[in-house]
Amino acid sequence: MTRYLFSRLGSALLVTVLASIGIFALIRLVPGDPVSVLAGPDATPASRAAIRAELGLDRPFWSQYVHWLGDLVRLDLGPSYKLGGDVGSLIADGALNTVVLTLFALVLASAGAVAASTAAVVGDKRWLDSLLSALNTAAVAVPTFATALVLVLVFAVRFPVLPAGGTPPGGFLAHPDIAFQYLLLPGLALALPAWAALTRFLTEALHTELRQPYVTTARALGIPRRRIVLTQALRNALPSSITVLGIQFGTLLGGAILVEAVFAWPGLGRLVEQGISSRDYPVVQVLLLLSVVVFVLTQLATDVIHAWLDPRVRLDSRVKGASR
Amino acid sequence: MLDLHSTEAVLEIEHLAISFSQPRPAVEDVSVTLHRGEILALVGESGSGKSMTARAVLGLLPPGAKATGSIRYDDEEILGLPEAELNRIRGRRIAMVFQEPQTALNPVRTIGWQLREALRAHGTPSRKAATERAIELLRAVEIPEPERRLAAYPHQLSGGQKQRVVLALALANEPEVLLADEPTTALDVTVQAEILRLLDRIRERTGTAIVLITHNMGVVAEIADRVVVLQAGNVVEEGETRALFADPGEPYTQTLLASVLRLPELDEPVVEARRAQAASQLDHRSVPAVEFRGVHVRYGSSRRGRAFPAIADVSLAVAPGEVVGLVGESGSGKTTLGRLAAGLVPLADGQVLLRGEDVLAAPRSERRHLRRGLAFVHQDPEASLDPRYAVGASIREPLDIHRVGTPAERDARVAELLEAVQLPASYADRRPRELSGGQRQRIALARALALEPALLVADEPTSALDVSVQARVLELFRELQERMGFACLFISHDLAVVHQVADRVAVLRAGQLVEVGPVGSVFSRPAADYPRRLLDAVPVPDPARRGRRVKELAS
Amino acid sequence: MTDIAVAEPLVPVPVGPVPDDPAPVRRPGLLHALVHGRGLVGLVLVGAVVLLGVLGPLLAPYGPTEQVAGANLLGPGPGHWLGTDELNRDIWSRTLYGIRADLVVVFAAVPVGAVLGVLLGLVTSWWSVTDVIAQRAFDLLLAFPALILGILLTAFLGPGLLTVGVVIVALEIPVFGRLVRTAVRTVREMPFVEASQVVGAGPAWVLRKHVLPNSLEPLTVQLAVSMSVAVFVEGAMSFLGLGVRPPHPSLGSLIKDGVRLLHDAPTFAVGPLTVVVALVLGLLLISQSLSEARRA
Amino acid sequence: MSPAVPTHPRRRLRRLAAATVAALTLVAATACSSAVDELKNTSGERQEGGTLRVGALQDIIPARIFTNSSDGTDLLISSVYDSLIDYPLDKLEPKPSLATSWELSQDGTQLSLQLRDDVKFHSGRPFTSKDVEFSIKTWADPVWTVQLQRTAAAITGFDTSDEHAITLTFAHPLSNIFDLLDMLPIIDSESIDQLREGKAFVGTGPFEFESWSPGAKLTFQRNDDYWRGKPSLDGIDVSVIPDPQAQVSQLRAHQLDVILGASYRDFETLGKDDSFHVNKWEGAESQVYVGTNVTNPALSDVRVRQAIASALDRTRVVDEVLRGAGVPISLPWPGYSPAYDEKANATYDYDLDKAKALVDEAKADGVMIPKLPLTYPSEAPIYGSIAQIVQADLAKIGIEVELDPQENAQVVQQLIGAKFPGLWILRHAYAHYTPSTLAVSAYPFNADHNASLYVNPDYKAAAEKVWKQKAGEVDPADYTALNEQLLEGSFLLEIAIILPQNATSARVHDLGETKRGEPVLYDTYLTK
Repeated sequence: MTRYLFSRLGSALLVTVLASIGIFALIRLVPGDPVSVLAGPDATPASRAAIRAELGLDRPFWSQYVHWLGDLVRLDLGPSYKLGGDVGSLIADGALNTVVLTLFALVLASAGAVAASTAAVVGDKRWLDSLLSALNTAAVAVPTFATALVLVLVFAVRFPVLPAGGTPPGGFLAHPDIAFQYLLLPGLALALPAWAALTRFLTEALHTELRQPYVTTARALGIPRRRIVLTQALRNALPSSITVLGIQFGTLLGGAILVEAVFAWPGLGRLVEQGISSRDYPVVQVLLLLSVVVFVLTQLATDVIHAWLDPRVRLDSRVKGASR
Repeated sequence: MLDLHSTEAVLEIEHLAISFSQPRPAVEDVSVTLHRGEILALVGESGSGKSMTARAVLGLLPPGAKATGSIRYDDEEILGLPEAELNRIRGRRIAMVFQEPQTALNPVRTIGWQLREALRAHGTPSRKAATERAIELLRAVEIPEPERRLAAYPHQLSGGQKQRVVLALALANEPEVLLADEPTTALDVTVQAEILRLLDRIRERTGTAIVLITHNMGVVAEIADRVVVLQAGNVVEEGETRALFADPGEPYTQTLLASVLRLPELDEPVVEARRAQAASQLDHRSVPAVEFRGVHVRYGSSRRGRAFPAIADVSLAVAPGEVVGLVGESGSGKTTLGRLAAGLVPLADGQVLLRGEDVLAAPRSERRHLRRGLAFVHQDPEASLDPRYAVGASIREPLDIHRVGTPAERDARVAELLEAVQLPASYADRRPRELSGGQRQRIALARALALEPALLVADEPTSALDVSVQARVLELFRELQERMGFACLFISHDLAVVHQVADRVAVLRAGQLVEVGPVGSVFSRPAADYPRRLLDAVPVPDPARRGRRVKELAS
Repeated sequence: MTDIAVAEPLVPVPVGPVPDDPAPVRRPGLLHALVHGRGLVGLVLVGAVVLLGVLGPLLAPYGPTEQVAGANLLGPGPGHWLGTDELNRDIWSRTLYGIRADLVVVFAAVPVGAVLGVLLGLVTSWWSVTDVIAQRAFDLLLAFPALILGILLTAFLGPGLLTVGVVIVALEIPVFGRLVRTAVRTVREMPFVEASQVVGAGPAWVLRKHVLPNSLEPLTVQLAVSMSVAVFVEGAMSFLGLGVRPPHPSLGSLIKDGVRLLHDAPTFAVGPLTVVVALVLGLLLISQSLSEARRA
Repeated sequence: MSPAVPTHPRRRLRRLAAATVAALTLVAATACSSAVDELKNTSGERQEGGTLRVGALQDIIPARIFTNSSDGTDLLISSVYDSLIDYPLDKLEPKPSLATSWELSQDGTQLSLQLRDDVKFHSGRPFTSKDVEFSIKTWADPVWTVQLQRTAAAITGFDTSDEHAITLTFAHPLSNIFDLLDMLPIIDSESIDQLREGKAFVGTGPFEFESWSPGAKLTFQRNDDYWRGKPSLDGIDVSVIPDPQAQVSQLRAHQLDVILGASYRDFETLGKDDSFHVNKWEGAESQVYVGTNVTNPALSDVRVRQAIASALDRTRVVDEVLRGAGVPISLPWPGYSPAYDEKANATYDYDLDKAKALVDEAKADGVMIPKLPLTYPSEAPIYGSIAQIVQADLAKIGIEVELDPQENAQVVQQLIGAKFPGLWILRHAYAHYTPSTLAVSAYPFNADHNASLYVNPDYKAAAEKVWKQKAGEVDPADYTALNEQLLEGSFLLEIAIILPQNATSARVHDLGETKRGEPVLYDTYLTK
């Protein structure tokens, strides 16, 4: 297992480093000069030169890159050109909001998916299947921003029972109940497509598992269907579902851009949009790198969880590791 | 031993019929009575409805299946009971064991968990009591160190041990009837023999009545008290084992028994009938069709030093026109050796010579030319043909690759080849999925012979086929081999098959060559111990010899 | 063996009884799935939308950018079935033309991405070195959520339908590349591939004759899924103002405009949204029925 | 088997499910403190204190804090800082603020100001003349990219011998000196470094800066020692909400009291709803215009430019895009500006016949008019709408236009580099101040080098002339001359004056606005 972990970690690191060079170069190729944006229409050449020097944009590419790497390693990301504040805290604040929202949606989606698919499989009723399938398809077929807007219109504007957007005023921990209400609508809008995908996959996986010989064995032993689904089939369907969950996590992060826009949720999605349109290199670079790191880590995590959940992988490699 | 079972019926199946949406019913009319403490064999080829009959007893038919008739357990009607009622009977009164121990156990749960789960299903013993009972059960199915095995996962056990665990599960709640669906088919012969003995002992100890579903007449002869022969969903013949084998009444039973390949008696005089004559004609001095010189094959990455040897230092030559059988149990490396000849696995050490030339040392263009003399027939008739192409195109493929002749000539050759494997030329337009297993294997053979190879590597070409089909395919193979004179590496786990087709046999064990020699002498008077044990374990399709063999095995 | 009693014809058999067991039934093809049940519903939905798009110029009472004097943000009515927008344009006409824009994206960009991805996947996955490189590159592309990629590319190319197309192509290449790689990995282990390799077939032969045909079915399913995703990507990019250039309509830009005016003209967004849902739903149903047929 | 055994797995599962349901119910029950059950009806009774919740479109940018670059910045400047003088909204007459009185020397090159002596910074330090000098010098520093940097830099002498008076000396007469003093916030010299990092904003204004989380939130609290008397509000919470739609939703959901950045149509709709007030601030205007690159072969012919000017349906833009919150114009000046000329302002009223005739005339003279690109920032919907109207209008006179939406960053870069290929649409400001501020500071107008690449010695002379005169005593004839030059050159085609707007819920009262376009919350109070 450790060997497996290390080899996965190595390739993850390689991808990240290559990505960092790519991103750094790419950002500098984007047309539009950050200095012009910063200095504004009425700036004199002198003030523009001053800004250029202040930002270190007068140095050669590799020197800038190495500097940036150094800053990254020290976690000192310097000030943002345009958005203001320290890039680190800017991203940390945004990341907190996005992560809370995404994780909330992920929990909603996966809990909902497990509930819905086990209910469908255990119940084994035609009407339940049709209902879920219809819900499912609807959740996938309606664009996220449309769902989000409808939710706002219904639950915040027409019947104002939930906030129309924004983050809870006192932070997430001060009043968990208030925070929950703030999270509910954006979380729901974000979770729906992921829920649909997960439910579809899990239902399918459970049906596949139920066709496996070990299920026949269990049934022949007189173990009730519901118990087989809950204690055996679900457990077997989990590893592959974790992989799908990992993919959905990436999709959620992408969808968060839209949901954050609709719900005025000050997260990373907004930062990306603003950062790129205002040519805020320091912010965008780190954000892009962050999205690569998140992707790589998610893949790593799903691989590791997958391996850990499957005793065939887990124990096999441990034995091999021990024999060395 | 026979006094163990009475004539009291414990399970009665009457006029059972099972139908799907397909035109032909899976089971048409089956009536079987099982007596307490007896071992009843349900025998038939694929599609005979033997498995469906057993599944119907426990209400485990696939969705969409409709069963009519009557199944009575202890004079209680159990066909069509609701799921909850059935669950009281399943495992507690009637238990079932399945063919594939590899997949019959939940891969992500420990053995102990699965045993406890089986116990919980009928009453809720405490965890401690369940654990104790689980150990007891593992001991009963003769698994060593049962306490330690509780924490093991299925993949940590060997195939035989898995089947023992499956048996333990079935026996957990002391059922009166055990339905065993091909319980030994997926196992090596030596393991099969052990499991059969275990079944017999369980019956003796607990008085459980056993329904043994099998296609293997040897297994039937080995332990069954009575036999029911099924064909296409109907009972053909029924009778006491000895009587049935001695005097089969129905033509189908006769055919079935006749198709069974028999091995010579051990230590009998060597009868080198047809084989001997054929072998004498072989020219062993000419350049061998294929020769292995001290070959090694390793699996796993050798770079990281984790490789384990699949083949270790094997030297073997196949003369032109000679059929060499490769036998051994799973993991012996017989398939690897065949794939090595076909160039499908990398060689770690040694030399492989095709017609005297070192394949790997040869230049690229030469290698391609050498390849032309090679062909490969795979075990699995399902996967051995590309499902996207008509079989004619599959047969043509080797000709297309080497651009042999004009397209019209190639088509003519395809027709010729189809004729050679005794299929109508019109079959060229069919898709593989429209053919039966035996027909597909014929097509695979036709494709392999398209370029008139000097060497054919046949990897278990008949192991997925029914006995009667197997017999016909083997006969065809023999015929073609004699006519076309190609050399062949014939890989099989079935000693009788090898005995039937091969001139010489090479016995492999754990990647090493144990014994090589003419078929007749090796199978009658093996020099090494291992082939002898292997031959010993093969069930003999003759109940008359049962007593002697049981004595032998016990010693 | 001579004692086998089963008679088997040794001469070519006439049509009818053949050796061995009964011939299995023919599996209904993928096409069959498309004209029955769910697949049919999907096909009808997509077909209807495509028809509307193709016939758009005939059906539209106004031009897509025609500003009708005085018709500012009218509700649905006899003159304007879906009303007019804030620039006095007929929404029904714009929706019809908007469908055309989406159809171009969906039926041009996705196939282009698919073909590129398939070719890349096929060529690279045979050798382990190129495979690793290609997979890492695909990983990298996939690492960026679709919209981030969209925003980034827009920074280079400026907003426009072409940019949306490029984004979709960039998104689809790794998706199809990976799919094909899986197919290559699976198919090349198949016995029928081994059989042809043994007689001397090279990588090109195997990829062309076996891998590609055998991965067509999963590719078709993915194509339908990708097309529905493409509709979303167009919508989302237009929603963020990165889509088609005004004044030309696309479904996404129409929804965006409608959403902006949701309070004043709640019916504005309904038309384009219905079309998007119908299109996506149709494509999803098609992909579902195809993948079910594949599994059957 | 033994009934005493408690851990039946199914029961355990049920118990788990029950616990989950219970937990969820608990959450729902404690949620009686709903996030939205704010007062939905107002009793009209004045509430003491209270925190005002404001929605802003853009966040502050500390390094660009003096550039009027965002509504968040505007709110911060007007709440935390004071200026020396204030213009009322409708006039260009300086009124006392931190300066109580002032005197301009005869030649217009020296200004003496008397300062209040009872003013303290939020840090507790008393305000003195040194702070005035520091503030002006800060503005003159190019690093801060202040738009009136040239004007600030033209102040060369500072006499700060009296703590409560200051005399400024100019390099030449500055007709727009009071514009500068109106815009310039008096900042604390001690905390300038923290200001740059966004950690502290210390001024003398009615509210003290409390906290800032970038991209999300700004909070202020009441300055109890404010020299005008303490404000009625306890504090201000500013939420940064870049989506106008979301701002409106939150205002409607009673999560916000004031929104600064809704769309024109939303303001119009909100205005019709009694639960909300919509304010249109005359006196803090900006102008939307069509710019032309006069070096483009088609646009180099002034007749084509004038034809475009006549073809612009300004009334439609004001009615349909700005929803009435604007005024159609040919010249930038609002009605109260000294340069305003009603007749000249109507020069380019919508006249398609005239426009068509001009185009035909130019074409007859061999001017080729290919498809012209029309660049505009893609982010704000107003530009897109106006661009599409312009496109439709120009099509009617035979000029084809290709819309070219670009990111704001690239548009600004082209504006600075004068790189627009053909036409563009943007806004400019400063016409509501002293006319010279516009003529010498605003980039599109700068007579030396402007985005249109329009070079004309007469225009340059007219612009310089109005700048280098004594404040308040510019000869009106010179303004007429400037107007003539602007109309004749027609390099920048005005469309409309835009009035800034904001909306409040009905419980917000007495919201003000500075001429700089900043909301004034000093007098604001809430009702219950």
